[in-house]
Parts: sequence; C-alpha cells; structure tokens
Amino acid sequence: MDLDFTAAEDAFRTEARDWLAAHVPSAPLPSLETAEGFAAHREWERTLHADRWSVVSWPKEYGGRGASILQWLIFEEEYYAAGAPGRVSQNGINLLAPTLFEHADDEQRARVLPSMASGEVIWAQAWSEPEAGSDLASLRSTAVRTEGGWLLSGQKTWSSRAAFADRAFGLFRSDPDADRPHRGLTYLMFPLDAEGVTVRPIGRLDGKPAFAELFLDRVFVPDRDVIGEPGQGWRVAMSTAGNERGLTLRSPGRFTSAAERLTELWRSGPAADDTADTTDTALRDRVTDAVIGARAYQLFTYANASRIAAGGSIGAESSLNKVYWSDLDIALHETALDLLGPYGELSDEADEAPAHGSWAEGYTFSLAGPIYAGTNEIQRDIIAERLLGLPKGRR
Amino acid sequence: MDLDFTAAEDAFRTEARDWLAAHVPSAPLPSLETAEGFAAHREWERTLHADRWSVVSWPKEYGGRGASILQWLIFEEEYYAAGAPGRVSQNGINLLAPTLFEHADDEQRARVLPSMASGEVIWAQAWSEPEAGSDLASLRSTAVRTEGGWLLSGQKTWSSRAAFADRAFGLFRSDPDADRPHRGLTYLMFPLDAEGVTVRPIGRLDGKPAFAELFLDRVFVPDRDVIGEPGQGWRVAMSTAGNERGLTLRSPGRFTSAAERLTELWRSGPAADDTADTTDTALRDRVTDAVIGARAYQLFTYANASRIAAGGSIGAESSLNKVYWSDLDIALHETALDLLGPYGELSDEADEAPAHGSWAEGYTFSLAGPIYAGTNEIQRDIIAERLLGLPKGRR
Amino acid sequence: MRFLLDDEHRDFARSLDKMLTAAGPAKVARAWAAGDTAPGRAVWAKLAEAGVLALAVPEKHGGLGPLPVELAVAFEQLGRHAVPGPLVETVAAAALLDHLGDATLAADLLPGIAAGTTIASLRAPDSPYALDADAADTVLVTEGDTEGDTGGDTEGATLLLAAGAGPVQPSSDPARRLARPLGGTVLAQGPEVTAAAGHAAEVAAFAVAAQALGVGRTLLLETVEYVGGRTQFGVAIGTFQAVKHRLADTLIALEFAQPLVHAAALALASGDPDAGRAVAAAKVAACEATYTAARTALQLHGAVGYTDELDLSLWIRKARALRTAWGTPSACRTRVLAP
Amino acid sequence: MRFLLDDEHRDFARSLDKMLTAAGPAKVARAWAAGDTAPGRAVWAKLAEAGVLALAVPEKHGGLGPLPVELAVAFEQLGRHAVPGPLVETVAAAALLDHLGDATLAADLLPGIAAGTTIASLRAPDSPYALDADAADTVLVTEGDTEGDTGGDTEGATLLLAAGAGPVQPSSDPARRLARPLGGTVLAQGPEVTAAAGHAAEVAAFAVAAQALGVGRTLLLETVEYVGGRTQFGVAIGTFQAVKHRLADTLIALEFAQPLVHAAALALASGDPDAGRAVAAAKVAACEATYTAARTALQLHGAVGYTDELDLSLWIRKARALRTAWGTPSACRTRVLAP
Repeated sequence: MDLDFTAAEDAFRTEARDWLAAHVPSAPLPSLETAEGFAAHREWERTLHADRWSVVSWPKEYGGRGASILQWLIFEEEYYAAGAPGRVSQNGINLLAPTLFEHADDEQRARVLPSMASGEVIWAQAWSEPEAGSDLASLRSTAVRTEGGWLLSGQKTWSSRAAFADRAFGLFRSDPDADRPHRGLTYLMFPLDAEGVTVRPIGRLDGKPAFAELFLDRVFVPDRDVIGEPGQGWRVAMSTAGNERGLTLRSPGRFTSAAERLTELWRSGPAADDTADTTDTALRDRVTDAVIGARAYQLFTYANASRIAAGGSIGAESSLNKVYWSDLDIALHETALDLLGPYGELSDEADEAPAHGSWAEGYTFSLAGPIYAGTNEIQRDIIAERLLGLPKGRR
Repeated sequence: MDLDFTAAEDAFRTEARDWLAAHVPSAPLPSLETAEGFAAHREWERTLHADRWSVVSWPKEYGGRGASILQWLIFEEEYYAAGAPGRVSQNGINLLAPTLFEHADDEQRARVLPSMASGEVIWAQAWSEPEAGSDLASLRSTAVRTEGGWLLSGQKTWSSRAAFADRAFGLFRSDPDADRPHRGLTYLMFPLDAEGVTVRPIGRLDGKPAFAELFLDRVFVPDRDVIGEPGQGWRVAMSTAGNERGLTLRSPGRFTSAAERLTELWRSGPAADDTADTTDTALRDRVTDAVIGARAYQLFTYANASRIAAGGSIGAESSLNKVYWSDLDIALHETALDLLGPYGELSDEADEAPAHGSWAEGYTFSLAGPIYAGTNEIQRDIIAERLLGLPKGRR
Repeated sequence: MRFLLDDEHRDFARSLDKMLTAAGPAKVARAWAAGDTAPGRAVWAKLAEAGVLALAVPEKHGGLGPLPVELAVAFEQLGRHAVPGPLVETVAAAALLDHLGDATLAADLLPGIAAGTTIASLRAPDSPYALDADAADTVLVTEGDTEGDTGGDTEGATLLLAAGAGPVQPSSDPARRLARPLGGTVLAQGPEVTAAAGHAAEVAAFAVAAQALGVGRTLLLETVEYVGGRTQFGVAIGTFQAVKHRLADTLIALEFAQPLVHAAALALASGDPDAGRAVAAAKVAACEATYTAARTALQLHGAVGYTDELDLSLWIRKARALRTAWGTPSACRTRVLAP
Repeated sequence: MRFLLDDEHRDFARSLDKMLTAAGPAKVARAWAAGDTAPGRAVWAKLAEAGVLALAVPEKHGGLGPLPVELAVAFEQLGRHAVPGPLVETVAAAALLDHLGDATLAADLLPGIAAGTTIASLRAPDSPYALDADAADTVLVTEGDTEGDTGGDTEGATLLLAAGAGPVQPSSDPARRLARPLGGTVLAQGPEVTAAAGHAAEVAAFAVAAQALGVGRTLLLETVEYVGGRTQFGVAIGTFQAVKHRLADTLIALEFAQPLVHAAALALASGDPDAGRAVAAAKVAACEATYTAARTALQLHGAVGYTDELDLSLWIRKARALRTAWGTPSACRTRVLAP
C-alpha cells in the first residue's frame, strides 16, 4: 500500500504542468454557456488537441496518449490547478466516448472519435424528456424504422450544451410493444442541424442557456448511427450512466484545486478593500471541512483507480461518489460565498465579482449536482439497496 | 398582538419564584431513575403538593390552582430556572390526567387525581409492546371480560418509571375480532403490585432502570378502572398522545433555562482548572443557535397558548413541537458536552462530572427524545401528510 | 398576553396579498431586473396607497408609524410576492431620519417616503453597495462609526446624500440591482448619526427577516403543489418519504422562525434596548429557514427548478441574497450573544 | 501507486477478526467496565501474541515496528470488536519512548509493551485523565510544553512515571475508566520530551481514528441487519426511504473517512512533516462519521437501542467518547489549516 508516483508519472505531471503553464489563457474565457464563450472554448479544445492533451486516456490512434487512469488523474489535478478553462467537449468525451469504446464498431469509432477529440464536433446529451427525469425507463420519444435508418420523433429536454453544440446522442423507443419499459430502446446519434430538429435553448438559474429542449419531427438517422443493437439501448446506456456518476465526470483535481483556492480566499479576504476575518472559526471550520472533503474524495478515487488497475471494477459504488462530490461541491461554494460577504451576492457577470465571477458561477453550477445524472435521492436508494442490501420498497 | 403579562400573572410569577427559592433543595436530588432518587423525588412531590404547586393547572378541588395555560407556562419557566428537581409524577400528570379530565367519570377523578397530585401514587405508562413501537395499532396484549372486570394478559415494554412506580395505564385488546386493528382496544388502569404482574426493570443507555418490561398474566382489573367505553381505547388514548407530543410534556421553560445555563457554561468554561475558549466562534454559534432555538420554542408555545385561549385547538401541529424540541434538546446537550472538553466524557455518576453530572444525564435523556412519543420519522410523515397535504404513500 | 396577529393584521395581509397577486409580481420583477422600473414603480404607488410606506414614518411627517408589527405583516407579503425595489432600504432610511431628530431633514424627506413619491436607498454598513441605487430618488450613505454600540466617546458617523450611483452590479438575484453610491453632500454628522444608523440597520434587518419568511412560504407552497402533481416511477413524487421529510423540515424551520420575527417587531415597537438581539435572532432564523426552503424547492423541482424560465427561480435566488443582506448569519449570531 | 491494503493486511485483519469474535468481546467489555480486568488482560495477551502491540515498538526493543499501516488495520478491528483497555495509550506510550531516544528508558519499558506484559497508559495533553490508569502497569504523564510545535526556545516538557491513579471517574463509555495520575518520578526533561510527546499525541489520534472507524462499521452493520428484520406497519422498517437514506449517508461518511486514515498511516510511516495534518483530518472525519453512525444506530433501533442490555450500546457510547479523545473535532480542524 502506498501513495507514491513513479518517475514516469512524475515526468508526465511535469510535462502536463509545463504545457499548461505555457498555454492556459491568462484571462479566463467568457462563460462556455454563451455563444461567444462556446466558440472560445471550442478553440481551446483545438489547442489542447494539437498537443494531444484533449483526451489523454484515449488510444493514440484517436488523438490520445493511452494514459493510465492514474495519469489521467494527474493530468486533471494539473489541469484544475492551472485554472484551465472548462471542457466544452465533456458530454462527448465523458458520456458518449466510453460507450463508443465499449459498444461501437471500428467504423463508428474512426468516424466519430477524432472530430470529438479535436473539438470540431461538440456533442450534447439528450437523455431526459419532460415526463422522464430520473425515471429514464419511461422515455416516449420514438425511433421508427425506415429505409436505411430510423425516423426520430418526440421531445428531449435538459440537453446540456445543446444550445450551441453540433450533434447529440440519446435513447429512443424503437419497440413500443416491448414487454418492459426499459426494453425496446435504441441508442442513436443525430445532428442538431438536421431537418426536423428544433432547438429551444433553456436558461439555467443564472439565465445562461446551459441546456435546451429538442423537438424532433421525423428526423432521419442512418443505421450507421445506431450504437450497439437496436432495442438494446438501455443496456448500452448504462455504462455511460455509471461513468457520469462515477470516476470521470468529476475528477478529484476539480475539488482539490477549488479547496486550495478556498483556503487562499479565507486567508486573504474577498477584496482589496476588505480583510478576511480569520478569527471566525465557524467559517474556518467550513473551509477545513472542504479541504478534508476534497482530500478524502481524491484519496477515495486513488483507491478506486488502484482497484481498477488491479483488475477490479466499480459498480453501484459510483453512487457513493455522486452523492459525495455533489454535496461537497455545494458546501465548498456556499462557504466561498459566505467568505465573500457582500461580494458573495454579486452575479458572475458583475464587473466587481471576485475571481472574475468564478465563485458565483461555480455556485450556480454546483446546485445542479444533486439533480442531474440521477438525483441524489435515487443514488441513496441505490446505495441502500445495492451496497447495504436493504429490501426494495415502493420508495 | 403583545407579549405582555398582566399584573396578576406577574404576581403569580413572583409567588412561584419566591416559593421555589425557599423550597428547592440546595443540592440536587439523586437521579430519579434510582430507588433512592425515586423516593426523594416522591417526597419532593409531596412538598410541592403541600403548597399547591404540584398541579397548578388543575381545578382546586383536585389540589391545583386552576391556573391558565399562560400561568402554567410561567410556573414552568420559574420551575426550571430555579433548578428544581425533575418531576417523577410526570407520566400521571401529563399523560393520564388529561385523559381523565376528558373521558373519566366523577368517581374516577375523585379517586385517582388527588393521590396523583400528592405523589402518593406514582404512575407509569404502558403503551409499547415488543412488536408495537411506533405502530401502536398492532398491540397484542389482551383484556378478557370476567365477572366485574377484566383479566389483562400479555407483555408491555419501555414502560417509563415502572421500575419503581405504583400503578400503570395502557391499551389492551378487548375485541380480537374488531374489523380494524385500532378498534377493539380498551383503556385501563392497573396496579403494578397486583397478582400476575411481573416488573423487569430495563437499564437505559447509562444503565439506570428508567423503564421496565411488564409481564401480565390474568391480572384482574375492576370495571371502574376502565376509562371511557370498552373498545374505544384508541380514541381515548389519542388525546393523551397529542399531549405527549405537544404542549405539556416539554415545556419551554426547560429549554430556555438549559440555554441560559449553556450560555453561562460557554462564558465561564467547564471547570475551575480550565478556561472557556470564547474565541471559538464555531462553538459560540452552536450556543447561539440553542439560545435562538429555545426562544423560538418559547414564543411558538406562547402563540399556541394564545390560540387555545382564543378558543382554538392544536392538532397535528403538535408534531411540529415534537420534532423541534427533541432535535433542539440533543443539539443543546451535544454543545454542552463539547464545551466541557475532556470533562464531557464523564458519566453523570463521576464525582468530577461538571454541574453534578446534569449535562451528562441530560444528554442521555435527550437521545430518547426523537424515539419516544412517536418517532420523529413518524412525526415528519404526519407533518407532510396532515399539515402540508401531501399524498399518503406506503412510506 | 395575546401573541397572535389581530384580525386587522390579517385583513391587511389579505388585502396586500390580493393586490399583489393582481399585479403579476413575477412579470414586475423580471421587468425590474431588465432595467424597466415602470411596472415596479406602479406597484410601489399601490403599496403607498395601501399605507405600507407610511408604516415607517411618524404621523407628524405624513406617516402612520412607526408600526413594526404592521411592517412585519407587510414585508412578509412583499416577500411572498417577490416585489422588487429598495423597499427595505426605504423603510430603513425612514427609520434613520425619524431617529436622527433633525426636523428639517425629516420634513424634507419623510413625507415623500410616506406618500410613495420618494424611493430611497440606503447603503448597509457592511456593504459597498446600495440596493437599486440607480432607480432610487434619494440615496443615503453613512460613513465612519456606524456600529451604534461604541459608547459616547466617538466622533460619530456622517450621513451623506449621494450624488448618484456607479454602474449597476447585477446581483445573483436579478431583481436586485447593486451599485456604489457616488460622491455626496453631508447631511448630518455626530454620535446621533451613529445611533440613527444603528437603529436603521436594526429596522432593515428586521424587514429583511419578515420579507425572507414570505419568500420561504412561497417556496414551500409552490413545492408542495409541484410534488403532488409530478410523477416518477409511476407515482407522485410527493409520496416518497424522502420528499415528505424534506418538506416537513422546511415547514418546521419556517414555523419556528415566524414567532421570532413577531417578537422582534414587538421589541422594536416598545423601544426595548435588547431589540437588536431579538432582530438578529429573527434574521438568522428566518433567513436560514428560507435558504433551506430554496434548496428544497430547487432539489424537489429537479431540473425545471434550475431554470430561470420557472418564475420560482426569482424566489430561489432571492433567498440566497437576503441571507446576507443587512447582516450575515455570522454577524447576526455574534450579535445575539454579544455582552 | 497502489493505494489499497495488501493481501497480508487483509489476512491480518481476518485473523484478528476471528480471534476477537471468539473472545466474545461484549462480555469482555462489560467485565472491564465492572472492574474485572482479567478477561480483558487475556485478550490483551492474545493481541500481543498476534503481534499487535509489537507494531508500535522498534525491532531493537523486541518489536516489529513502527508499522502504521498495520496499526490502522489492527485498530480498526479493535474498534469493530469494542475491545476494552488502554490500547491507544499503550501504543502512544511506545511511540513516545521510541521517539525520545533515551536508550535506558526504552530498553526498560518497550520490550514489555511489545510482549504484552506491560499495559501502559498515557495522559493526553488536553485531559486531566489517563485512560484505565487504575488497570495499567505503567502510567506516563507529560507536563509543561507538550504541544511540540513551539520551536526551540523552550524549556520543554517533563516526562513523569506516575505513582498510581486517583479514584476511577466513570466515562459515559463504561468500558473506559478515567483517573487522574498521582504524583510521579521524573523520567526525562527537555525539548526532546516536547517533540516525543507531540509525536505520541499524533500516533494516539491516528489510532483513535482507526479504532473509531471500526466502531462505526459495526454500528452500521448491526443496524442494517436490524432494520432488515424489524417490522412496523406491516413491513420491514428497512424498506422506509427515510431509514434507507440515513443508512446510506452513514455508509458514505465511513467510506470517505477510511482513505484518510490510510493516508495518515502512510504519512506517519514516511515521517512526512505534514503527518500531523493528515492525522487531524483523518481523526475528525472518522470520528464524526462514527458519531453519525451511533446516532443512526440509536434512532433506527428505537427504544431497544436506548438500553444498556443491547450489546450495541457499548459501541454507541464508545463513539461519543472517541470523538473527543486525543483531540476534539475543533482542535483537529484547527490543526488541519494551521500555518
């Protein structure tokens, strides 16, 4: 048992750190939930890709470095520590790509992955529907067989990034007569600019169009854009769902870096004309708990990475992650806003918002954590039933 | 709208305060959960009764002063502020007596109430059974008709005070064929020294026999000890249950006085050889929250008392009280133990336990709060369904 | 003792509720957020007509007050309906001017406040911003020793009339527009300004507490209604015990904060020297309860609660802003146990 | 990096688990509480045989250590089985003597500790009591500057061998017997005692964290089993969502405290100068998680959990005591962010 990095891993860290120091924009990019910011973030994906930093864990043939999980964790730690921009490609890289690696054929991978790695194609997810939030099995949008492909119809919602993205992926009901609701679903990719697609951006709490509704009216999708077997979409999607909740969506580097910035904020105070009240031990304790929580999450992830490297796998345990990081993220940002005193009220768009509004935007972002990727209520049910073995109930 | 006491109420307060100052024992009595302490507390009841302070809200004919709710609240505030002993008669006075006033006949009142007021007869409650905790409707102990009365058989448990008390009251299944489980129950009073009664004391967390199991084997109870109609016990008991959860069991004076002692503890430190760390604002905030919580509970009770005085009544709202005071009581005592540092670990029986062990015993006592009188989980269900109107579920 | 609202209080609340419901408050708040203050000013006029703004102004200057209990009733309704504008600040400015005892100043400004023709703003001592300073007719600022509890041996504070406001700094509650007051002429100076500023801060914190309670009530009511209708896994989500308990805890927090707000009103009404403590306790309890209500509303609405399209977002975001306005939780807790 | 226990660690845990299960730990703890230390001493001898006590003692004095990772494994099992006695204090005393570098003292006391023939106690710097001082063979006390972080310009601390112990002060955990050490002879004096005492306090806090985790695991497991069997309203109470979520939160807290304890072990093993911070983080996380587990166990067992008849009460009460032993939550949090 150890926490030691190899010389090769240390070298990888140094390489990543140096590259980031040289390339991370000195001023933060505009919010990626705006048209201007989306374009700037797409450009940043291109920069990352040019030096093979956009998808470090992918095989080299698709633009990656074949990095191990541990190397990926190292890269993420350095990435967040460097204050690098948010990843506009994250829906594709974290949700779609793992599914493609597991279920797609070679032609699909060769066609889809390189443009995802370069930021040329930005993907949106299209999971939810108005009547199917956490209860994905009750999806109603349909895929109807037609010559050479499928016709998609129905409505998707909470499609993150879809306001500005190029393509989307999701589940559609291809067999309305299947005996159980989660059978008869098919996993499909489709373009957002195709005929029959209407994208209606939805503003999140702070008004930015972070997601959209998609209205689909007989949108043609060729057979080659089905992932896995038709009717097997639920099974295909589950690997992605685990990923979203588990290791990849919220890398520990995000929280250790935020906890460090929080500690710095506590020590230095919110603004030039103010001073921190470091004698307020109630606030200090909340900073400490964020520091401890981020470290615990990092160590827990190291343990999981070690387990995977030793041939193990992560199943329902990903629900532990989901609840932990989402609660931690909110506590961390609430503490930051409280440290900011009157400046904590400012919107991230206020000129005078501390840290270019990153605490304010991070707080808004954190509030979604316990909701998406399966609400924390659902996750606690899963933990109780699958990890603790408690009897299922009607909830 | 006002918070003003009348001159008569102020006079009543002064009278109570003066009497308490003259009579409250200068050294605390031994714990009422011990044989020695039980006897001492019974003696204290006698002292209270001698000057009509044991049941201030009862009519004068039964030993009370016909005090209004507000006067009762005033008395309780003074009682706890004076550090007066715990009330060993409380099961009788708070749980049985209200039922007698509502459902008993004159003969029963005249027979039962005076000896309850004087402490001559101490009552234990006998609600729960091993398979019926929060789910009282599933009671199994039986009352079988016999000449001139009933024969009680079965097992009761968590019978508080029963280790040393004289008599008990509870519900028994008199009609096993009733169409619904909460019908066919009868409310009865019975002696704990009768033939067929076996009392097995149970130690609570700190080992003290605060409650007992009762084994009943054909215990004869005459008809005159049935309260209300046979078979109507559930309805009769519900008035008592509301009382237990609501106004009477936990008077605000208990918490305002504890919050004041907590504030004093925070200001002065736990022991002569130690000093308080009043710069620890995290602990200070917890003291503050206890002070605010106790004040809120007091004011909420004043509002309820005003509502009752204006002809209103308290129904499911008593569940709000139950959850609030029980959570407050734990938080208050946890804070006290944390302020005590290493002395917070001491049992209440340790010679060196601060405040004669009252914080330690109070903490142990507080832990039972969210469990008895209907667990807080049940109370939250009641609040959601009856006060907020949420649909019933299978939980 | 009769620690219950009187019939007249309840009638007052009902009439405000009716008037504000008719005004379509979400639309008014959205317009205010976008810089169109006309609908907000129209509501302001109606509030003045209903006597709300006169409640903080003494009779000799055209008011009905000060009447803190009635203010509590009114501000709870203002919170329930998310009415925009510097209502707290205007009432606090009135309290300051009334307490200051400068007859000329009072006669200059108070009648307009009472009549609803003067919208005022006042900068809180712990903030660089004055709420809606760009939309206010009169912006007051206190500087120097504004704490009001440092005894007599001080030069005291200065009261300034600002010459304008800097650029609007949007709040996370879009209906709150923050700006730094600019420059200013001195209106008064001395220990009496310190005392008046301290009193004004208490009144402001008290009004925020009442307003927050109203915000919390709306959040709870709307969420209860939503979970009764929304189905997942074949049943209304309101049947899930986790949902029930979270809403039950929210109700408990609001129900026990309410009497603290009323007690603070009575303390202010009677000139109780401990009123500041009562206000601080009410503020922290009401604002924490309301923030809990906002977190609950957001979580139980799920994604739809996370959108600004849902009008409820106006209340969700206001809950956070009120939590720190005119006294952070930490400052309020400090005040409760201060010697 | 392989941040996972090795097979040997897991084997060690399993063999301790087996041995302690066979010893009937609840009976041993109840006897210890009643002043009958013989069964506890028998378990102590078995623990020594299994090498547990040698883990804190270096090889040259008859030990196998110091081996913090193995200590974490062992103390988690000691907590799981609520083994009574000054185990933490004996290991801390060994760490103190090892760190002090006084060869005579070390040769005098360490071999007996490693062999299990010397039961030691050590008073924590923030407490007047030494755990089970009445039952210990050797009671050590440090006085003076014991904080270990005040730099060189100090007279340092004094290490005393107590002449005995005052009357037992019962703890709220009946299996913990507290007493004030009496009198004593000076064993060592100077800044090196300060440093050794500081190191010993870190090792003690670390051992408590591991022990607490074990206590928490047992509380969770027993409660999960109980709610699966107990029925109310016609169903197992483990089907209620409120019950499920409370247990899920308990598991989360324990699962995320565990790696902090292991990381603290590695920090101590490598002599990391930041080990104190890692220990403090582990202690607060493990002890808070375990206290949460105790509150959960008590609430979900209902009245039966509130009795001392149920053996689980031994774990419930230990959770509270460990929370403050060798560093209150507040002291630990202070340490984590100390400059």
